[in-house]
Amino acid sequence: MSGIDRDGAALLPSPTVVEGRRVPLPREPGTLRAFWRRLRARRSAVVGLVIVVGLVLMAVFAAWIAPYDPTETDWGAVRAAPSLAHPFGGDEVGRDVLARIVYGARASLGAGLVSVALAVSLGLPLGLVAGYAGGWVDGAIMRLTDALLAIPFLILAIALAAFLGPSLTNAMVAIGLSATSTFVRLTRAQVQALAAEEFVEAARSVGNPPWRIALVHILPNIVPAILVQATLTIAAAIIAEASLSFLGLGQQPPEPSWGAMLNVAKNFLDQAPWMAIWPGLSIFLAVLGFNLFGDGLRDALDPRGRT
Amino acid sequence: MLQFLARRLALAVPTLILASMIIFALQQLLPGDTATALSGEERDPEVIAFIRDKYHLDRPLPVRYGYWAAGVLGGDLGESIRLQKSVSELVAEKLPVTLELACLAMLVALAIGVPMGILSAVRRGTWADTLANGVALWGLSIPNFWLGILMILLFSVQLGWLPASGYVPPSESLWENLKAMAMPAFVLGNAISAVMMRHTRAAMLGVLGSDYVRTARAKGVSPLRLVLRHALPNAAIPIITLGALEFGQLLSGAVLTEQIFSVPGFGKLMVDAVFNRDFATVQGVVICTAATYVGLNLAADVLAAAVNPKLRRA
Amino acid sequence: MRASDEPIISVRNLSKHYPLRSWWGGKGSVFRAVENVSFDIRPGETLGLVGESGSGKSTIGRAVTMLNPPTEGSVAFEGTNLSMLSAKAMRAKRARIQTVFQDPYAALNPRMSVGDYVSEAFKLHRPDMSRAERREAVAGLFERVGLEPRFAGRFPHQFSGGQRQRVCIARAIALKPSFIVADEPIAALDVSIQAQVVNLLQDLQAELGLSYLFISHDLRMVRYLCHRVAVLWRGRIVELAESDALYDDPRHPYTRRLLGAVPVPVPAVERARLAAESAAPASAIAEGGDLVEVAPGHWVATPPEDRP
Amino acid sequence: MAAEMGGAPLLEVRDLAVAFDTDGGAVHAVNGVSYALREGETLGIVGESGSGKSVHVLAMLGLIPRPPGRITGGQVLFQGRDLLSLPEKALRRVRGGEIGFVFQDPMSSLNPGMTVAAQIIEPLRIHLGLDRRAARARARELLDLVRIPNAAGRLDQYPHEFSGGQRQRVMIAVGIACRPKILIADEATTALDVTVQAEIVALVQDLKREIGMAIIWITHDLGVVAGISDTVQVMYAGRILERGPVDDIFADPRSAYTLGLLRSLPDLTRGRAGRGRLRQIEGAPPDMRVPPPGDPFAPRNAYATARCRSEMPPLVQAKGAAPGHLVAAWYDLPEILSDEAERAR
Repeated sequence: MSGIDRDGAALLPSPTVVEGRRVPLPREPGTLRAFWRRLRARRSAVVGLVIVVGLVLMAVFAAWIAPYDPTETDWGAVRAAPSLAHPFGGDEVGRDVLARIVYGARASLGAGLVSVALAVSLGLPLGLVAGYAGGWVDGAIMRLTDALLAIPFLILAIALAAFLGPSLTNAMVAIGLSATSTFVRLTRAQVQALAAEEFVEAARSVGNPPWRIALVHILPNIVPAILVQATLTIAAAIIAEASLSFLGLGQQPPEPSWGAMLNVAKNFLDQAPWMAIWPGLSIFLAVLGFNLFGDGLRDALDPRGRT
Repeated sequence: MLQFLARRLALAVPTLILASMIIFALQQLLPGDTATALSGEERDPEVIAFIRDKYHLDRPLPVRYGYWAAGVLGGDLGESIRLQKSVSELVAEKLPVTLELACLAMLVALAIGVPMGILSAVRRGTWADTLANGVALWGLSIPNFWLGILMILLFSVQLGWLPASGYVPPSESLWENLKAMAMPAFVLGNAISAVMMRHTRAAMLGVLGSDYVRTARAKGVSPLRLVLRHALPNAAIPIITLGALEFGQLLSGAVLTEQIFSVPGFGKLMVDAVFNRDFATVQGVVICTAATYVGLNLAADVLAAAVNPKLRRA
Repeated sequence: MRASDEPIISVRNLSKHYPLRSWWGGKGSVFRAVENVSFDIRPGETLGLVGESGSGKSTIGRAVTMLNPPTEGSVAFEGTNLSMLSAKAMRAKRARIQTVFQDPYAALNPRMSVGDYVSEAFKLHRPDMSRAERREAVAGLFERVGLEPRFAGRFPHQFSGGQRQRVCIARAIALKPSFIVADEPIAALDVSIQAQVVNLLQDLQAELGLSYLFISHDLRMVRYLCHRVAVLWRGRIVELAESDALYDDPRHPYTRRLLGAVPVPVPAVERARLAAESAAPASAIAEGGDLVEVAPGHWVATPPEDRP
Repeated sequence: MAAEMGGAPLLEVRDLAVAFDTDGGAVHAVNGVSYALREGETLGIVGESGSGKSVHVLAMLGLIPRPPGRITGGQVLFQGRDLLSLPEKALRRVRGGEIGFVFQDPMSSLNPGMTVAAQIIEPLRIHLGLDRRAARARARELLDLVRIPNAAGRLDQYPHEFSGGQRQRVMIAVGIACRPKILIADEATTALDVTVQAEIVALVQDLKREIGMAIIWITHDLGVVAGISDTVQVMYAGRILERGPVDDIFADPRSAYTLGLLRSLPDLTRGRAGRGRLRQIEGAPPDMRVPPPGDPFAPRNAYATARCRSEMPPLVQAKGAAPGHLVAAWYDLPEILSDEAERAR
C-alpha cells in the first residue's frame, strides 16, 4: 500500500473500477433521491416494485376485490371451468378460485414479511455482537448458526412445524427461525469487513465508545446489504410458506393459501388443471416480484455490484 | 492440505453436535406430556410406558440427550412406533433413493448452470447475458412443486411420455429408473441451476476483471484459452464452495419433489412421519439430513482444496 | 533540563507480537512485527519514521495511540502511562492524541456528512457545546484547513482525495491535541496534492505547537518535514538521528542502502546513480544489535562485536 | 505528427481518444494524444491518476474492458499497421509477441493457479511456436536473465511462493519472453519498496541493452523517469502537456504543470536550514466527465491567460528550446519566469 497511483488500477481491471476511486461518480449514499433515481433507471426493478405493490394492495383490500367469500361453497361451481361468474373457475368444493387467490395473498405476503421480520430482528443484533465483539462470543454464535445451517431450511421448518403443530403462525415462526442464520452470517461478515476499514479505526481514534461505533458508524453502512438480503429472503420465505402449506403444514383449510390450493389441485390435474395454474402462477409472480425488486435494490444501492 | 482438512473436520464435529442438540430439543416443543405426545396416535399405556423408558423421560434433559446421542452414534435412531421398525432401518432403505435424486439433480444443475454462467460472464451485457439472467430469475422464482405439477400435466397427462409417479430401483431396470427420475431430477435441479448460474457468473466476472487475466490478454492468449485455462480454474474455487451450500437447498427441495412424484425417499418418509406424528422418524431423518449436508460440504472443501495450489502445497 | 525539552511522548521498549495460529487453531509461535523500540518526541517536534512495507512502521503508530496496544513496553504521554489507562480513560485521552490516516478515501465514513464527521469530536468530548456552537466550530476548522465551510453538509464521495485529507486533518485538530500520528498521510494522494497537505501540516504545527509522528516511505518528504528521523527495518530501529545528520552521514548499512535507492529527479545524477546500481537482488545485511550513540543524538544499531 | 529525430517511427499514436461510459455520463479519459516512438527509444510518460497515461497504452492494444471503455478516435500505427483497426486475432499476435507488458501490481498480475513456468511458456508457444520442451528450456533461461537465483528449481513453483520483487522479475520475464520490439512498463515499480524498485529499474536497463527494445515507462515518479528515459512526456487530464528530450525537460520545463511538479518535490540532499514552504500546485485535477473547455491545467495555473481557459493549445515546438521539445501552452513560461525574477529583484 505504498503510494500506488490509482490511474491504472482504478480505470481498468474490472467493471467495478469505473466507479473506482479516482473517477468521481455519482455515488451518493447520503441522498434518498439519488437512490430513487438509480432504482427507477432499472426497468426490471420497477417491474418488481409494481408487482410487489400490486400484491400488497390486493392483500390489504382483498375484501373489496374478491368477488366472493373465499370460504363460501357453491355446489354448482364444483371444479367448474373458468366462466364469467367464476373467472378463474371453481375448486373441489365449489369455492371461487379467484376469491381464494386474492385472499391467499394475505397468507403468502404475511408469511414472507413476518418471518423475515423475525429473522432480521434476531439475526441483526446477534450478527452485530458476533462481528464486533469477536472472541468466544463470536465463536459461540457462529457455531450455533453453523448448526442451524446444517439442517436445511425446509427440513428444519418441517420439523418445527411437526413438533409445534401445523398452523400458519407456526409456519411463520419456523421459516423465520430457519432464515435467522442467514442474517447473522451476513451481518457478521459485513461488520467484520467494515471493522477493518480505516474509518472505523478513525472513529476509535477520536474516542468513540464501542456501542457508538457499532450503532453510528457500522450499522448505517450495513443497512443496504440487510435490506437487499431481506427482500430476497422474503421471496424465499414466500416459497417456503407455500411449500409448507403445500405439504399441509402451513395454512389450514378452509382458510385460503396458494400452497394449500396447489396441494389439492394436484389430485385433479386431468379434470381441473386451472385449479393448479392460478395459485402456482400467483406464487411465481409474487416471488418474481420480490426477486426483481431485490436485485434492483442491490444494484441501485451498490453500483459496484453486478451490472 | 492435510492441515486444512483437519481444521475443517474439527469445525464439523461441534457443528454436528450442536445440530443434534437442536434436533433433540425439538421434543420439548411438543405440547403436554412428552411421552403421550411422542406416542402419536397410539394411546396404549404400554406403548407410552415403553416410550418413557426408551427416552429415559424420567431423567433430566441433559442426561436424556446423553442417552439419545449415544444411541445415535451407535446407529440407533429410535423406533418408529407407527411403522414398527427401527428408524435406522427406514433411513437405510430410503437414503439411497434420495441420494440418487440429489446427485442427478446436482448434475442437471451443474450442466445447465455452469455453462450458462460462463457464457453470460464472457458475453456480459449482450443478449446472451440477458437471456441467461432471465432464465436464472425464472429458475429462482418458480416454486418447484408447481413446476413439477406443470411437467406432470404436460409430459404425463398430455403427452404420456414419462410416468407421473413411482420409482423403479436401478437394480431392476436402469432405464425405467432413469425414466422415473427424469422429471424429479430436472425439477429439483432447475432451481439450483439458477443459483449455480449466478455464482458462476459472479466468480467468472471477478476473475475476468482481475489483473492476471489482463496479463494473459497482454500475452496474446486466445479467448478460449483465456476462459478455460486462466479464468475457469480460478473461478472454480468459489463456485465449488458456494455451490456446496446449495446441498441444503437440494435436500429441502427433495422433500417436495418426492412428495409430488411419489418418490419413496427421505423426504416422503419425513412428511409421512410428520402426519403420522411419528416423531422418532422425523428426528432420525433430520439428523441424517444434517449429517449428509455436513458430509457433502466437507467433500466440497476437499475438492476446493485440491483445486487451490496454495492449499495443495501447504 | 528545560521544561520544553521534557518529551511529550516517550516510548520505551515497545514490542508488538502477533500469535501465529498453528494448524489446529491453537497458539503457535509469534510473529514479531515490532521489537523493542524506544524513542521520545519533544513538544513541537516532528519525528519521522521511515521504513519499507512490513517494517512495522504503521504498527508502531497504532501501538503508540493504543488503537492496537503494544504487547510489551510502555508509552508515556504527557506523563501518563497509556497502557495503564482504562478503556474509558483512554477514550477521554484521545482528545489529546489524534491520528491522520493513510487513505482519505477509506478513513471517512461514507454515510456521514463531513460536517457531522468533524463535529463528532465535539459531541464526544465537549458535551457542553450546543449544536450552534459545534456548527460554528466546524466552520472555523474548515476554513483553517482550506475548505469552504458551506461544504459541511456534503458527503465524502463528493470530495477529491486532497480535500478528504483536509477533512481528516480538520477533525484531528478539532480538540486542539498536542500530538498527532500522521500515518502515511500523503501516500494515497496525487503528486500534485502531496505538497499541499505537507504544507498544511507544517503550518498547523507552527500555529498550534503540535508534535508529529510522521510515518512515511517517502524519504524526500521526511527529510523536508522532520526534525529527527528513525529508520525502521524488520521491526527494529536501526538508526535514529537529527534528520540532517542521518541524511548526510548515514551510518547503518540499511540506511545507506535505503537512501541510495531513492531516485533523484536530475537526469545526469540519476543516470550515474543507476549505472552504479546492481540488477541482482542485494546481499544480506546483518540483523540485530543494540542502539549505540555514535555522535551526539545519533544512534545506530551495532552488533556487540562491531562496537568500538 | 511527424517522426522526430530521423528514422521511421516504430510506433505512432495519432489523436487517440478514449472514453468510459458510467452512470454519471462519459468519462473522457484520453483526449487526443499524438506522439511517436523510435526503435530502441525509452519514453518516460509522467502523470498523476486520471491523466490517461496508463489508459491510452492499454487502449491501443485492446486491453481496456469494452464496455464501458470506448475508443472514440485516432490511429495507432505500429510498424505501419493501424492497431486500432486490426482484427482481434492479428492484434493478439502483436500483444505479448512484438509488444510486451509489465503491470503495476506483481501480487495480482500473475495467475495464482498456474506455475511460473506455465506462465512464461505461454507467450513462447503462442508467438514463437516453440514445443513444450524448448519453451521450458527457454523459460529457465529467462528466469536466469531476470536474475532469479536457482531458476531451474523455481520453475514449477506458484506465484505465492515468490516475494513481491521476485514476482515482478517473473512479470518482466513474461514481458520480454519473445524479445519484443516494445516493452510497456505500466507503473512497474510503484507497488514495490524503494530498494527493490532500484533493482528492478537497473534490471530493465540491463535487459534493454541486451535486447535492444524500445521502452514505454509509465510512472508518476519524476525521479525514475529522469534516469532511464531518452524522452519524457508529461500528461494531464488525458492530454500531453509537454514532451521532449529528458535533460531539456528537467532543465528547461515549458509547461507550468511540469514546472509545478518539479518545484513541489523536496530535495533529498538539501538540509533543513533555510528551507521555506514547499511550492505547491493549488487545486485538484478536473472532473473528467466535464473537462474544462481549454487547457485542462488552466484552472490550477497561476500563469494561465484568458485564452488558456477557453481554447486548448496545440502541442508545438517550444520557442528557443532543444529540437523536439514540444509544449502545449498559450503562455511563454521562460518569459513569465524572467519577469518574476526581475520583479523579485
